[in-house]
Amino acid sequence: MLHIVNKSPYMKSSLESCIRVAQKNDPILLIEDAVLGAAAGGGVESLVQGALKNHPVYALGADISARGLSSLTPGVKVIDYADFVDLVEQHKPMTWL
Amino acid sequence: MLHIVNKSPYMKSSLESCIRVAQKNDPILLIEDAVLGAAAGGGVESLVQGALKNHPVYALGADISARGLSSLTPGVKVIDYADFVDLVEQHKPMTWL
Amino acid sequence: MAKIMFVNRNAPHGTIYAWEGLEVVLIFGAYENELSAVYMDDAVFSLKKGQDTSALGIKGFLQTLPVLEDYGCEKIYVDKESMEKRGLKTDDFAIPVEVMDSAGIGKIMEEQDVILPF
Amino acid sequence: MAKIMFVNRNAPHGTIYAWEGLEVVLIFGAYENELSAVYMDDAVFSLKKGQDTSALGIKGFLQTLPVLEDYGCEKIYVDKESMEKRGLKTDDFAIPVEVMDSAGIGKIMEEQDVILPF
Amino acid sequence: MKIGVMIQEGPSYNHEASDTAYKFIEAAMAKGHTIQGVFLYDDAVTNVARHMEPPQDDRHIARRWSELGAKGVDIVVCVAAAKRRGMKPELIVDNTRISGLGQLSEICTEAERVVTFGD
Amino acid sequence: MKIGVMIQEGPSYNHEASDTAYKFIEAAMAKGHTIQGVFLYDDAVTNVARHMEPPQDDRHIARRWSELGAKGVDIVVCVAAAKRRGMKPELIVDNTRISGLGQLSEICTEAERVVTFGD
Repeated sequence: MLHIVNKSPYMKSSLESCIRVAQKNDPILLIEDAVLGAAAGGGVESLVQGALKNHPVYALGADISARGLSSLTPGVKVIDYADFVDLVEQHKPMTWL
Repeated sequence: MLHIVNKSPYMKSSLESCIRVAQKNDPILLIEDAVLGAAAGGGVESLVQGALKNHPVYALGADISARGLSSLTPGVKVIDYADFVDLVEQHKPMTWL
Repeated sequence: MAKIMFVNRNAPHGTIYAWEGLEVVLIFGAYENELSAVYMDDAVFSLKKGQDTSALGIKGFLQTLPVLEDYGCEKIYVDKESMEKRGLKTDDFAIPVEVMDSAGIGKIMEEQDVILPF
Repeated sequence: MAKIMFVNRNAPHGTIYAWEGLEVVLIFGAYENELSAVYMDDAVFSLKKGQDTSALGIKGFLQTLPVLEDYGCEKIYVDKESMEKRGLKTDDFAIPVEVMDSAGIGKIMEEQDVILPF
Repeated sequence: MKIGVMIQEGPSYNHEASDTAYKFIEAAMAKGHTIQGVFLYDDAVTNVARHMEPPQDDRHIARRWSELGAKGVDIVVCVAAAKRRGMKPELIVDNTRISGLGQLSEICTEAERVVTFGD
Repeated sequence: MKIGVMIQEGPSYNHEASDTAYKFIEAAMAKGHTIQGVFLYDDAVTNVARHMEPPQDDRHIARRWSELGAKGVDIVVCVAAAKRRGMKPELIVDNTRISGLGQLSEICTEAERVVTFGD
């Protein structure tokens, strides 16, 4: 199952709920404001690092660029919309709004 | 200044930001989903108890009833829309969405 | 025939999602699918007894909860951690539910064909 | 003549608020009021250098930030705790700002006639 | 006291903002306060959609605002927000009007209090 | 692969949901996948407002959906949500249609994947 999260983990608890429920090795995709969680050096970095221990974590490149994030937490993979489609092809999706 | 909060503190960090910035004795009013923070016995009760040390905390009765909350954190005052208007008359308002 | 699960995460009344998450069951129930619902995060409050929306002037949905089963939504799961964190017990709910821990919720999600969040 | 403060708290681009919080300055600037803006919570990201929205297909606003002052919004405050929590420094911002701690932000809010949140 | 109201989002039926704002205004008027203006910004412009048809047993949000406008409350729909959402002048209810953000600025100058409701 | 899309909120311009959904669908079609249907629920119905007039240098969200509909993608506007928001059939763009939640149920049955975008 692919877990899609679109809310900033600084403001909303969606990513936490997602991580708590997601099965081991399920991929997590950060889109829209959720990509703020992928920026290195911030207060939610440990949350994302914890997720990385059990899950591949992806972030949508268009959203990363739009927010000018230059340095990401190591391990987070930046993908484009075509890769997003591939993830959906490989896994059934659930969106954590 | 009257601080109005409308988001559940379980889901969003608005109440925390409000409490951090609000000046001592400034009233805090919980409306809409934010009244969930006023329910006794929940995980955010300590947050609200902390707020009560420095602020009068109010919760809108119509929203409390709508959510069937029977037991509230002691010290939280339940008010109606007319009281809400009085608070706005007494204080300039800021809404934490 | 698909296994469809509605995952409710939003608080009741502040937004329309709690309402629509029930509305969708009433309609989907007319089709041949296997339906279930999860209540987690603030949505656990949607199941609470004693909700009275009359002072808000908006429609409540306490009367809809007991008929979900009649519409083919036979399983109503509640996330244990969400419930406990909000100081709620199964006695507080208007309908019988099946309480499940995080791992259990994750597992039943994995078994679905489609998940719709509300 | 009123002291009006725009309090920006939302992240850029995910919602329209960051955009509207600037739009409102451009219009209010034509009136005789004393304007200021606060950036706190995720809105501190709205000030970040290097935002490029072209791949999203939506308009950015980096070019609007430097003209806020010309429109009468002379004070741009940033909440220190929000900035630090997000790993940002003043060097990361596209315009000069005045960094202030929670107590300072609370104090300047108190001095306003009107506060509009975005 | 002169009170201004901004509804920033909470488009009709999706969020409670519109309901809270309405109840607040009702209570303020009952106490003899003057509503300096209600500014509908962003998605809140859909609050006054003329062709709104909620279920029969539900509240009618647009009609409620129109009735308030008939009582003399100035209900202003943000022109830019309305255009983005296809709300032409003939598609909004009677007793409300479309105008610019300048109106919000004037409300902020003239009202003694401005309360925001939103998402 | 057959992919269904639900846009649950993220009404036009207020949230990014509509943009992400559109970019995702474009990418899926470019890869040869079939879009089983796009269901506009709740506030998302304003995505297809016929009289939408965004600023000239901004994207035109309704036109984008209409063009996608012209390419054969079934774009379905939830009837109950549309009624609540005053979106009559003549107020939505060409190449989209109004129908009930039953259509969403059918998308869920027929598509191999259903992706939700929203607020």
